[in-house]
Amino acid sequence: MAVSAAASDGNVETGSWLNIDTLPTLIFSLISLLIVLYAIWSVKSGRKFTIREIPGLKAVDEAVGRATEMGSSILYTPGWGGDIQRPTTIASMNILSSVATRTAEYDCRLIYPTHDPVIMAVAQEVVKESSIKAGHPERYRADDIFYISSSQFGYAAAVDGIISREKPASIFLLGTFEAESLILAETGNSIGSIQIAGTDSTIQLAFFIVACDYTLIGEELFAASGYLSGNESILSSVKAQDIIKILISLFIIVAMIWATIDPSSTWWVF
Amino acid sequence: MDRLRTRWIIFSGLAIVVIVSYLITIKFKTAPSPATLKAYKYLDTLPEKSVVIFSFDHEASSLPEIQPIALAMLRHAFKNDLKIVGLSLFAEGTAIGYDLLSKTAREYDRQYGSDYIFLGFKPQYISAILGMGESIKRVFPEDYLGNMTDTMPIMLGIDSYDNIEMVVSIADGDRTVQWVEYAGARYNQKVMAGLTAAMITSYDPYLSSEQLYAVVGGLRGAAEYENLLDKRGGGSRGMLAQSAAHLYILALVIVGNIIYFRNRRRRGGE
Amino acid sequence: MRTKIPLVVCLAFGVIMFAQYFSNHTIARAVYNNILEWWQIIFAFTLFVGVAAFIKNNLKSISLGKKDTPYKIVSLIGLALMPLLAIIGGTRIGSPFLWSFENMLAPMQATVFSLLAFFVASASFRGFRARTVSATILLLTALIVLIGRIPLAEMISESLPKTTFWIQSYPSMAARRAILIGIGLGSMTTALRVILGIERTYLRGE
Amino acid sequence: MDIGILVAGILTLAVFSFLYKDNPVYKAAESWLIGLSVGYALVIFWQTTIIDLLLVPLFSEGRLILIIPFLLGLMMFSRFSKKTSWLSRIPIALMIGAGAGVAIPAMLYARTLKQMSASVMPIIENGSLNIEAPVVALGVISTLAYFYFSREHKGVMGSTARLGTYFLMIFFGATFGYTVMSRMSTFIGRVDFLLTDFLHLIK
Repeated sequence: MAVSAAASDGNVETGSWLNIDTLPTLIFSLISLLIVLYAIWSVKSGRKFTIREIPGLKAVDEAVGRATEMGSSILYTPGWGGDIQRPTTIASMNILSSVATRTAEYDCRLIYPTHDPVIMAVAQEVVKESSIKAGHPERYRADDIFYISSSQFGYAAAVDGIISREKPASIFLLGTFEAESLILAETGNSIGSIQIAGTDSTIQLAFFIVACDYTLIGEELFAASGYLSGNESILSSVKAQDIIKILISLFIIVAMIWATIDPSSTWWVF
Repeated sequence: MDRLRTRWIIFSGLAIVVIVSYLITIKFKTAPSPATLKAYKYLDTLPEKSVVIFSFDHEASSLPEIQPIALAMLRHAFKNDLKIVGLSLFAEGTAIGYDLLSKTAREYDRQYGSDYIFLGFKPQYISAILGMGESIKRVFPEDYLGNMTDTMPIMLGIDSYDNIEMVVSIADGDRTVQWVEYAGARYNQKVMAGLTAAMITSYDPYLSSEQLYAVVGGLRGAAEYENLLDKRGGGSRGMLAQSAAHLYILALVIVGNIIYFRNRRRRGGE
Repeated sequence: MRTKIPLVVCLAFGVIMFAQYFSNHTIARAVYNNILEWWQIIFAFTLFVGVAAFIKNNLKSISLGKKDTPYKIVSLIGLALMPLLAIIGGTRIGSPFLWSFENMLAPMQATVFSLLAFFVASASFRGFRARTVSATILLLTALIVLIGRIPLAEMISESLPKTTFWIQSYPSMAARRAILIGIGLGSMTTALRVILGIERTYLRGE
Repeated sequence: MDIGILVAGILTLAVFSFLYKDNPVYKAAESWLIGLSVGYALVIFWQTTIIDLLLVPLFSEGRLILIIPFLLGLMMFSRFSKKTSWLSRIPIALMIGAGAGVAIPAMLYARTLKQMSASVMPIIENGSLNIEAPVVALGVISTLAYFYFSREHKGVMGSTARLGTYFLMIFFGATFGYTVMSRMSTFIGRVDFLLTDFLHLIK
């Protein structure tokens, strides 16, 4: 279409600057852009922005409390799949920071095995900072945050072994999980730990939901991390997405009624 | 110890169930799913000499599941004298793709260079998919065997997606999504997929919105395709073992839950 | 300067690549094609850096004499073997390079993956419990699919596979679609924040 | 027996030994696998990108503009020194920026606009009720409601979101079923190799 428009101008070779076919996408992009900018501005200007209660998050206190009561420990692992750049790993770090603050307050042992040396280093920093924030820097144990193996099943077997031996009262599986999710969640389940899991992979989510007590599903993991860390950048994203979701829902409802009344119309097709 | 023993019993059970049922030969009639039927009909009615891209977008790990699907579809294409341009967007799919392609070509006596070609692998898939919309020869100046692409007879009339009827993406992950989102959305290229079963539900929305033309999914999909083609292959051979394995899992879930609920009631009664 | 240059580069290439989507002009296409090539070339270098880091880490743990030293050596030999074979015998059909791929790499890769069948089995016995309403719905749907997609289902009843397809094509598809929309919006907002330089996580981690 | 099949068979069994327990044989096989796969990727990337897209066009065709991505690529190696590592941010910024720029319209079109349109179906078609239309619309909207974070899930919002979780569970259930199917197929494929090619029990 755009090419024929250009042809009538007499310059077939150069093509047109604007491709008419992409117009709906352009308009939608610009609207979304404005909404994101508005959300960033609104979060930056300090407007209070609340996030709904997330059951998995509420359970964090319960999980730490139970482990302390039983004189047991907590195991926290970010999964095998991700490196430090992955958004899920970053989200997991934000949640770790808040869990570590609680464990330091209650003097509960926190075990953190990982498959990646860089993640280990960052996690050590995070937990150390949290212990200081909780007013108990002496409760930070660097040795409990350690690197196991970069091999998938090697990592799974080792964490599996730790779970069977230490019998942690609570297990946090938050991050990028692949096939190992199944092995870890099953073992945790069989020793009766409270398990809080969260990831963005739909296949692993299915396994987590049946084997864990609480599961943060995809976007919930990111929202939870934004909520706990108060990160403006994440909060503004969550807000912008919420606004667009309402618009999409309205669009579907209106278009569906329209389609029923006037079946020949197709304005909703892009 | 007890935990390990149950695990070994379950493991041995699965091994026995699958091996024994695999040794038995029973021919099943597998009614095709709507998605498989659509894929079959499309390739079946395509005029001779039409060009189809087969993209091997998977890792070596899913070979057992992917191979029967790929073979069935390749056989169909060669049988109907379609021209095939093979390539790969996963490094590990490269050797596998070439191997499957040349093997089936031999079965139907098709010539390399005039009936089919294998272009090899390109990293940075998004850029490669987009680039082929402008010029395939520019993205692949040489084919897998080191020939200059523009000297090959099959490539004479092929310049971009304009000359390609269908892209068949054989995938175990989200590479097909990129075909849909970049080649499909941008260049109106028709795309269909041969997928591992685990990926089937992830692609349902694309199938429903017709962004993805059709899907042949899992070993079962391969068996259905082989049935339509009337040529027995890995899919049909595996169907009895597949059924036995499903029933075994089913039994495990049911028994596991019965034990769980009985224990819970007993505990509740105390 | 150390943050400014990357931020400017990110902004510039982000805006160009965003804008070109909406254009058919020859100049826009040419710019776009060149950037696509650059992107591929730089990407290949990132892989080389990854390999270099892999070698460095392995050598480091070998020199420290850790428990897993023999395994690290095995890895490094494997790593060196492939390029060596490629240099000696090329990578064409029948070369030792492809032989190694077909008879070592591919079968091992596939076998590692097939271990999962066993873990699925043991988890179905011990982990998959109908503890909540949600978990029950999930398990029931899974069981319907497991039965509905084997040839036995058609023998029991025609409607069994049909039910499976219906569940898959409507309610399940609808939820997946909403997830997809969510991911699409999430990626879009993240991409925007990256281009605008608000999200700078990628500048950390050195 | 073909030596290749022998090697493949032994390595297959070595990997399966993990099912008994984590052991040195498995560990050695896995380390071997990791090494080989990195080496394989290295060779393929070298051939398909550095030779085909960079060295050949640059030196035999004289496309001098390719010096820019070449230098940017080399900058990646600055990561190994603390002093210069900031240089590697430039090529990374280029890739991330270009990727983000391409992604925005592509994501919005394929994942949002297209999916929105496809969710619209007439409730009554040719005089008969089209039950799938409200099921799909309700499924999409209620699941979106579950992922709506700005408000507490109470009242109408709460029940819609609850309905959304049920749709989600159906999706996860179907995925679960298909994933189990997939894992079994992979194992069957290996059994096929062991019984047919390795042990010749099946002809």
